[in-house]
Amino acid sequence: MIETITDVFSNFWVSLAGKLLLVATMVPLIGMLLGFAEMKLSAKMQSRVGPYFAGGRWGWAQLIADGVKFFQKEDLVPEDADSPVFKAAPILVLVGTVSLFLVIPFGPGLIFQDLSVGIFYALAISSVGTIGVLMAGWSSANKYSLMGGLRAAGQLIAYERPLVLAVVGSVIMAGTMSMSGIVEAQISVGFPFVVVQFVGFGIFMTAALAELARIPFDMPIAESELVMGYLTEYSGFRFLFFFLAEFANMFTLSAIAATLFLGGYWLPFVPESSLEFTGPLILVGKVFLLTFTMIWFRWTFPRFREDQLQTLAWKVLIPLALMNIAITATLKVVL
Amino acid sequence: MTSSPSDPELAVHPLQEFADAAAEAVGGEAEIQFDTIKLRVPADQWVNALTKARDNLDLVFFSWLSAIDWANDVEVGDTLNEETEERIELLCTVCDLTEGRRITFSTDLPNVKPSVASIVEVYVGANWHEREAAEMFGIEFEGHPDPGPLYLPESFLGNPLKKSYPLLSREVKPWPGTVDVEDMPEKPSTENPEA
Amino acid sequence: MSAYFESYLTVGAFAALGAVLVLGMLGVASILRPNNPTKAKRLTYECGVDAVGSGWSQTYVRYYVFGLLFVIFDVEAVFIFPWAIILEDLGVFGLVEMLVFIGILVLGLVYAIRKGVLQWE
Amino acid sequence: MVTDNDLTKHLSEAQVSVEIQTEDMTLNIGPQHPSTHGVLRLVARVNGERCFDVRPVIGYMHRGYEKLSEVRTYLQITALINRIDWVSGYANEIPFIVAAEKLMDVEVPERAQYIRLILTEMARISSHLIFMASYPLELGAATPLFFALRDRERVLDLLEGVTGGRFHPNFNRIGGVKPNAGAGPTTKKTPQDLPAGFLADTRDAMSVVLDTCEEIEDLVAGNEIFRARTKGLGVLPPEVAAAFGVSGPNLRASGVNFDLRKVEDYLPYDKFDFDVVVGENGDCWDRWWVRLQEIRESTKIIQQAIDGIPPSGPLQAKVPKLIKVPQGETYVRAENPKGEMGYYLVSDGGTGPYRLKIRSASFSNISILSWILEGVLVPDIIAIMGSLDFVLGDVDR
Repeated sequence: MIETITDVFSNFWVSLAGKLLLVATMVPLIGMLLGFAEMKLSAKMQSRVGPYFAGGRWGWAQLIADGVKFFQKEDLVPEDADSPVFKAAPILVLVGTVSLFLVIPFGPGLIFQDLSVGIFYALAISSVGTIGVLMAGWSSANKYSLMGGLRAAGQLIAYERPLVLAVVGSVIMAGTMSMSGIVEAQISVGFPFVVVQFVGFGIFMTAALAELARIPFDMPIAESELVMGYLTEYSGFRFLFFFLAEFANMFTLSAIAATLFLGGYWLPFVPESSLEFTGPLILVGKVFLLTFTMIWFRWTFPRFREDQLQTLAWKVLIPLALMNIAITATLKVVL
Repeated sequence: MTSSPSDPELAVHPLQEFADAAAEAVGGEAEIQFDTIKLRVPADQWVNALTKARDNLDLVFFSWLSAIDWANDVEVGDTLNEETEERIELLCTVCDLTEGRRITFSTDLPNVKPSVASIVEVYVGANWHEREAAEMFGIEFEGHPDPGPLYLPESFLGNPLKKSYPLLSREVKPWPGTVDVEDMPEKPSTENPEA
Repeated sequence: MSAYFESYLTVGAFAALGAVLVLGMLGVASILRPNNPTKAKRLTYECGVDAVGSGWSQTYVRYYVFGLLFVIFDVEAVFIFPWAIILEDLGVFGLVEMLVFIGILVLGLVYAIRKGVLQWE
Repeated sequence: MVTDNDLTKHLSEAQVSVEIQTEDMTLNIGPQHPSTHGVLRLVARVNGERCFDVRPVIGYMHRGYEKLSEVRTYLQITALINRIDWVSGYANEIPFIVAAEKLMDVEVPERAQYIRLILTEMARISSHLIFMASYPLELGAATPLFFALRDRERVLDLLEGVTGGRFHPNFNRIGGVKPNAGAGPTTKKTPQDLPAGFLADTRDAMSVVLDTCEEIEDLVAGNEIFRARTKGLGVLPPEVAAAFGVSGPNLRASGVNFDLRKVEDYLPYDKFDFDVVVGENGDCWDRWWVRLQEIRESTKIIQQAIDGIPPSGPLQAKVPKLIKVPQGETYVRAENPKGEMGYYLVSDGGTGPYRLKIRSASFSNISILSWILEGVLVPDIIAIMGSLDFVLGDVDR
């Protein structure tokens, strides 16, 4: 019986279908879970109760109810908008999100596709969403949207370098760009890379926050300035996709950070043989820790100004990241 | 600054001194009513007087500028008790920022086509106040850098704060608020709306 | 089918899934939702007043100089990654080479900062 | 040698700072915008993120109170003027009532004066707490909102307990305070006293407010981003502020030590010991900081007032049944939370004023917008505008 299942799944097409089905359930599920976590956590931080009635207890069904509500919302496209681009923008955003799941190792061998250039792929794909945002902003024919879209593009320019350069330290230490290879390297050295790559980790998390456009870097949306930025003209389900993507991206970027710096699915003192089962739980635990930090930041900090982000990125983060690379490389060669 | 109104002797004294000094420095005649110094100046001395107030009397803080329409024939509200000379009285209060001394400058403008030089050059804050006075009283402020209505839409006719301007809602429903209790729906209406 | 081809087919399939997810959910929603666009609904939002001029307005992208620098640094990343993987094999030679490379980049960055390019004008 | 050097420097610089010619974009911020505090509209000409010309458009909320006052009795007008600056409705009543009392030569009993003073300071605290709530929100921080509003609620509850209204108390009468309910042609009117336990509750509430101030200071003032967004931004020099008629905390933030509570006598402030908080640079940070400190000063005043209030005594001076104010003119101004609020009251001896000029603080405070917003970035428009703390009802009247 078990052999038949393995046989069936060794067929490429069947396993691909299984993977797609898994991801298609994971993305909305993660979006809902993190959305709910954000609601409840922000409520706790602000001495509120948060969602309470939906579902009878703790308001657990709040986001399901919200989703059903969005299903019934009219899908409006502004008259002046560039309709095809306007409609395509959420697709591009979600494509970027879904593709990112591909290279996250949930356990030994538990990875959708172990690309040899895994981390490179992840960094490249993570900026696809920004193109979607720029499209959304530009095509809305709305001044706020336009400014929001351009801010998103400007933000990409600011955080993309630090994000990429922060990763190099881990790649040097692991000697591979494969995501599961990086985890294995951490298992073999016996400590998570963050112990030596704390600078890289800090830069990566800062840049990831900027990539997610969350406070303190939510300038592309900036309700108090740009009303809703590039989302101003979106309604109904298209609007929801941007949020789904935001929460799913929170998960994937946290997972990448956890993989690169925190040892991924591995935890010291957990027997390696059990990682097949405990690995996903360990990873999700680390991801939750990181997403909690992101949510915590969001409800604590005010927003940066666009030029302050550029200054921060170019004058602080990039030099720091370059220094980190030089020191890591030197240590690697000398030791 | 002053004590309670029950002992006017004490209250008036330092004010009177300041009012006299101001009248001397600026020109015009000072009058004190209920702790408020009013300094009447001729309309052609309006800008000059305020410039002197700012430079010589140190009244640097611009508080407000507005007008009163003195009219015997009143559309809304009570009429005056006694006949008065019909005119627009332009008022402007300026203060200092140390002891809280303030003077309300006053000048009389003709009732029809009132016009006076703008004081925006002297107190830049007068800009909006003059625009308000212009649209509410029909006063023309010569040399105002940015004329045009402030509150009212461009197409608005009339000067609402003039006493001759009727309160339109009052025309429809007279004051004091006669309460129109509409008939209960069950009760047949006494008059046929179709008729 | 080679493993190489398979792995990139998976990439393609995941990308397609993103599109299918959006289109599929929109398809389901289109059955449930009303569709009644009116002129007023389709107006562009500009804080409750009629939009001044056209929404297709030009704007000055103030960070275009950053954009140029960005391209330069992006190319550099392409060089750094392969080097990072085989650093151990390259040894001291590779290290010195790359330190020189990074040094030149830092010099460029310092020059740009001194020049005042990295100011959001 | 020197010229050569200069020339090359000049040329290379010219290359860097080449301006790309683009059309200006006219951006409407408001009237329906999340951070214009109502229906203010700014017509901004922007180029990229830089805005170089801002024209405020007001009047979306003009209700013509000055005209309406001419056909109302004095009692009815207090109901109107509550709605001028609705964030501190109670404080609006005081200068008007005092102006009428001045013309009638009525002396208000001491206990009534103390009640007025306590409630006015509570209105100030609630107004400043709203600012503490909304200003970080405009910069993107949502959480201080809840902290500040939570304790504003306590203050409003107390205010409601005395006056029956949270926003529009309509509590003051000429010569004293509101009569108890139930008074009519047959029953004698008795003024409404403070509810039992009010003073003790207020004392508790004040210590809670002080704790909140600490909390807000920790959460907001300690934040590097908040400092970076507000320090040195929107600097308002004192001369400019005075010429524009900018008053209240905005004026004091610019370094002017001027508080109408110290120089006018509309309420017995001279019996209390409190400091006038003065800023240094007149930037957004100072305007925020001055307001935070003013909350603390207000709690000081209230605590002293609780100690000093006469335990009992008359609450209403003798006034005629039908209020007619003798002929005369006066201007009474008060230090409202937003700044100088004044009424120029012209009476001709009737039951209502012949003319009532309402000098509201926010009107003058935001007339400075086109001056102060010239050449700033779009995000800073919001940061500067928010720091001026205006209410549209106070602007449009």
